[in-house]
Amino acid sequence: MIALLTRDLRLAIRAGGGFGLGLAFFLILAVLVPLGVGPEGRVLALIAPGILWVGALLACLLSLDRMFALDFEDGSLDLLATAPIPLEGVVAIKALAHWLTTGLPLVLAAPVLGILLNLPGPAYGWLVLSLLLGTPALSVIGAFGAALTVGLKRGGLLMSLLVLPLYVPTLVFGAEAVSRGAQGLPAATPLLLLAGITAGSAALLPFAAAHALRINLR
Amino acid sequence: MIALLTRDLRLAIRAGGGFGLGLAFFLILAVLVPLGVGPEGRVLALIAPGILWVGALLACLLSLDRMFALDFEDGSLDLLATAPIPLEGVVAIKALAHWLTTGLPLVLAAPVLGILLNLPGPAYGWLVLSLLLGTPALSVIGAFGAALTVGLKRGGLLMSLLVLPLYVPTLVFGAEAVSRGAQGLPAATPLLLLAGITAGSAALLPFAAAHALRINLR
Amino acid sequence: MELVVSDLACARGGIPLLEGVSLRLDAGAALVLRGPNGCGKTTLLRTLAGLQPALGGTISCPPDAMAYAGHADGLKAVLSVAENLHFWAAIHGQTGVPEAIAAMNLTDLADRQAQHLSAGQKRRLGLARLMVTGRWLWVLDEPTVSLDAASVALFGSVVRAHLAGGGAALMATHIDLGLNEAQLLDLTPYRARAHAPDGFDEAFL
Amino acid sequence: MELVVSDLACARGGIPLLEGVSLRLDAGAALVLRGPNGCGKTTLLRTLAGLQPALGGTISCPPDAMAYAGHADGLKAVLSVAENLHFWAAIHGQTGVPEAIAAMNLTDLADRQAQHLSAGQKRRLGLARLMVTGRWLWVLDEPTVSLDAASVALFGSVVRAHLAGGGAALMATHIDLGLNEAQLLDLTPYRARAHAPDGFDEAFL
Amino acid sequence: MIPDLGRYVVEVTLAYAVSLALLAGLVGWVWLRGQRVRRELNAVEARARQKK
Amino acid sequence: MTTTTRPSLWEYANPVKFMRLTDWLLPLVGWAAAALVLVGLVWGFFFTPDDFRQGSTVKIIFLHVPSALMAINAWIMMLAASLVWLIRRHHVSALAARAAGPVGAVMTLIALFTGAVWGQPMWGTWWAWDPRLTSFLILFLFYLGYIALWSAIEDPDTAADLTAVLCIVGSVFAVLSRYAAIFWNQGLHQGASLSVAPGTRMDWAYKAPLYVAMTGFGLLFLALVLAGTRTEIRARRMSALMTRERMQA
Ligand code: HEM
Ligand SMILES: Nc1ncnc2c1ncn2[C@@H]1O[C@H](COP(=O)(O)OP(=O)(O)OP(=O)(O)O)[C@@H](O)[C@H]1O
Ligand SMILES: Nc1ncnc2c1ncn2[C@@H]1O[C@H](COP(=O)(O)OP(=O)(O)OP(=O)(O)O)[C@@H](O)[C@H]1O
Ligand SMILES: [Mg+2]
Ligand SMILES: [Mg+2]
Repeated sequence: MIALLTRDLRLAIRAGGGFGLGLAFFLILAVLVPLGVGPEGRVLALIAPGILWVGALLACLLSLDRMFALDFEDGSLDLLATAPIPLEGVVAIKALAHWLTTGLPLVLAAPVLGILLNLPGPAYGWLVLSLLLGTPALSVIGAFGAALTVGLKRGGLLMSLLVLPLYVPTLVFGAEAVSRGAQGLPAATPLLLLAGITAGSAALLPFAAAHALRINLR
Repeated sequence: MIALLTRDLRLAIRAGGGFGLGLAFFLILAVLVPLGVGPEGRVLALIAPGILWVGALLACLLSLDRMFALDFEDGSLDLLATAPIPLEGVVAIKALAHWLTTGLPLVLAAPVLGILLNLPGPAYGWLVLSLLLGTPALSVIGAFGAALTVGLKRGGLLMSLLVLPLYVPTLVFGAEAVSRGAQGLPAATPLLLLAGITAGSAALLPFAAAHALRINLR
Repeated sequence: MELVVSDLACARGGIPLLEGVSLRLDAGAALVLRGPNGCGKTTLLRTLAGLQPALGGTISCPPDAMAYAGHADGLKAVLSVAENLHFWAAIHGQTGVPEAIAAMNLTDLADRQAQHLSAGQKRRLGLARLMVTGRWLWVLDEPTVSLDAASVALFGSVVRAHLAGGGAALMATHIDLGLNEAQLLDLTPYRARAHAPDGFDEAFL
Repeated sequence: MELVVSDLACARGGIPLLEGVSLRLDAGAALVLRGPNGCGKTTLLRTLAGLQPALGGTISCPPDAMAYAGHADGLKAVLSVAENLHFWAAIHGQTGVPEAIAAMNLTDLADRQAQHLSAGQKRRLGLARLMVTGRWLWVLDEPTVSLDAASVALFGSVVRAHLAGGGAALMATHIDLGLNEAQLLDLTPYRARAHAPDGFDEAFL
Repeated sequence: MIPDLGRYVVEVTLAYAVSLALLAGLVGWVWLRGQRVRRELNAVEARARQKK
Repeated sequence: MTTTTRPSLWEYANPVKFMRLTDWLLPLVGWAAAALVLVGLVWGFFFTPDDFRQGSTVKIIFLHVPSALMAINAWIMMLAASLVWLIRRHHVSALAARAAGPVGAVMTLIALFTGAVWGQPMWGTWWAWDPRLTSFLILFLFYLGYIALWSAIEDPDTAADLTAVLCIVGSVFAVLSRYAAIFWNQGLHQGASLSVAPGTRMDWAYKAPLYVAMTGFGLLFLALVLAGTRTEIRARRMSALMTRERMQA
């Protein structure tokens, strides 16, 4: 298991492995939205919490599209399925590796991008906290979506389609927590719900994902 | 050449081929943004032109990531490079096929999504017109980015990083045209500039892309 | 330690391919499957390895006994030869990577990334992986594709050593592996016959 | 109509592999390249096909004369056998798809999607593609991988017909193709030697 | 010695501190990488000369 | 045959000549750069008066303007080197372009950061979507993409070719983006006040240290690029030697 984690992290760090690219996408989105919406600080401050959360979500989404696909294509997944570790464990480890290489950097970068989007001062703490609680759920849910679409050529976009609806609760509670924080309102309730989603999906979805993988392999 | 176009279109329409998925992504973004930003109609109307353009741009981006990668992996690209058609033509045709399967559906769907985002009435015509003029540039620029990263494992996100800065002028002029239209201001200048970018990149970038492909094949 | 398959039927894409396949493999034995292209060798091996369900019949085999090597080698292009093997060894809780590297004549290439190997070198690495699984039964699908004569001989000696150590091997191939002691099983007679669909329920499944 | 290669040197990943390769192939002739794994057969064929630049030497060949078939078959998984062939025929401005399908014994599979073919059937389809390129010189990298004995014989007869029609074939392989009339060229003697690094500039490139 | 920076102490010192840190980081990175590559090259060259 | 060789600039595209030249040039440039940067910044930080409007924040200019200029210059240099590589295939120029990438990126980062810190007291915000700031941010993204592409490709010549193509296409789009940004928003940022046009707005008390710092940053950039190019040349020689070593084995 540890071997799998270190391998995935190593693959991510090697040339072309994708480490930091989710981050780059997040950055680029934060640049594009003002370019599209216009430079007015007031408008940007209003939409900043929502856009930052949508950006984090999309960055996760894009980087997970090949979580299993690469292993499927080169046959590793067949071999992992016959290896003496449970497929549920494989899924959980892969989701963890994905979070470490994508979610965590997003959490750390978010405050900087908040500046670009003119996020109001009190919201920064809530932003980091909500992302920290919410991004693991994005990785786990994404692992489930990736497992569902693993055998398909160009499964990436189909996966987006399947996963995005599943991301909705996370997005709503996360963005709500930040925007309440930005207005100085109490934000504990959405944060608690967010933590609940993360705990629940981390506990249950690996089983569903492993089942989907087994079906896709045969 | 026609054969290549029909093949690419046919591949796109077959199961898992990606036709309509760019569209689906566009739709989902238009749904997610109000969820993240909040339901206020006034705010949404303000940001609608920008968000719609950013959405179209991302939908293009996501669907082009494997424009050449699939052909590279299964060896078709080697064979196309030795076939009696110029590689520049291959690039142009592939960009055209990409536009027909992604850009054109986006143009047609945009007005519907405008309703979701509360886009002001006078802006609809400008939205369709600007997307019609601008999305071909997105496909061609994307073809260049895809050609640069074709040999790389998980090139998708690196490609996003390379391509998005190139998309900036298109986005700015496109969104500007729509928001000027929405406010009843004259929008001819940005539209002309948009058309200029499209014409320029369609004329020049296939050569750069074909050059990059040749380098990547060796 | 034995594999006993009785009256196995297997299908691919919903279409029955083979039926009535029975075979038995004891420690120290090797069995080579033969049959024309498309007769179902790959399908049979994947079924035995548990990667797809059987249509009927039984497979009895101790758990975690099989190491499967299919058409794809399961190598990571950006990891080196040694790193690839170390990973699979760790997954299976084994050691012995240097021995595997030496046995498949990969010593000079140990630090080369897998993407920079030639077709035959990749295949040798894929076979070296078997040696770090510690598994008793090797299930191999066309193992010597792309190998030159010397490497085929090397592979033969590795398989022989595995058999001598109490292992077993089940291989599908079209070319001679140089393993004269192996039994042969031609799959042609087991081709599934089309059953007349009798009744809706039958024809529906 | 002839391929003349003189004093060719080629490299992969910046490392010189072969040097001083000279060969000549006239219409009606076949040449089989041999050599151990990793000696540079694939690299040489790719260089000849114009997919990578040569390090030195000359290749003279009429333009658009070569049809290359490498380790990958260039098939689209979701297109049927016939559709795949029609596409390549159209790209090369040729007809003759039904003949190619019949020649490689794919008639029963013509409407099957390529992803539902077995390894050997895929390979047969990849070889059928050559027949719709209308090219004079076939450059083949391990063409008979995964083929059963009957298909190898079929392939032999197709190549023979191509030669009889004034074509030529250049093939790399490790196994016997059953083409007794083909010349053999062993690449082992042409392995590039290391030049002593003399001076900075030399060693730099 | 430290000049009176008035209301903007934080801004000005922050700007100088971070910029100098970035510059130092860049110079250090270039320098260290140069040293490392030089050392490795020397080792490889020594080996090559030995063989000759 | 004896040819009277007119010394030409291209000769330094030969790695041996380049190394020999930079053997003595690099320390010179390096120390000069260190001295000038130090003098310029110390002068600027300690010995300039406060501006009547901007107060002490005016001192940031001695970091901001030189780094901004170098950020642009680095890109122009990369563009020129990429063209030279594509046209004349001199390896040194490709490697120089590679070496300039990280330097330019850090310079851009410094300009962005000092600008942001300056913006807080002056405009009341860390960041505004002013055209100049916007185009600088886009420039930073270009740098990141350029560096990422270099490091993602294994084969050095392939990487040189592809990054050169990217640099050229990227430059065209960088200019376009600049116009787009100006069109999009008219901006708060200072105009070019160092222009020789009549009515120069800046006092010599600021100008003198600014010029010193600018020269210092220019030399620093040169020194870093030279050092980086030397390292890249060595790295390539090393990989060539290791190749030979492997072939002999
Ligand atoms: C965060 C972002 C900023 C960026 C990327 C940026 C970028 C630049 C660039 C590229 C230049 C050189 C251009 C030229 O000389 O024509 C420049 C010059 C300058 N900037 Fe900024 N700037 C930023 C923020 C600021 C702020 C907040 C101020 C002050 C309020 C400021 C004041 C100046 C001044 C005074 C110059 C010198 C103009 C001249 O004399 O040419 N900048 N900046
Ligand atoms: N990037 C690289 N760096 C170093 N060596 C490489 C690189 N890529 C390939 N090689 C080596 O080049 C050699 C030639 O490979 P090539 O694929 O041409 O061999 P081949 O004769 O076709 O072998 P096979 O019979 O196994 O297919 C191999 O030894 C391989 O390890
Ligand atoms: N989805 C599908 N629908 C219908 N037939 C299929 C499907 N997938 C595979 N087949 C057929 O199943 C058969 C068995 O394929 P399999 O890969 O097991 O053959 P094989 O014996 O391994 O052949 P080879 O020697 O060529 O590797 C083939 O004839 C193939 O055409
Ligand atoms: Mg098979
Ligand atoms: Mg080969």
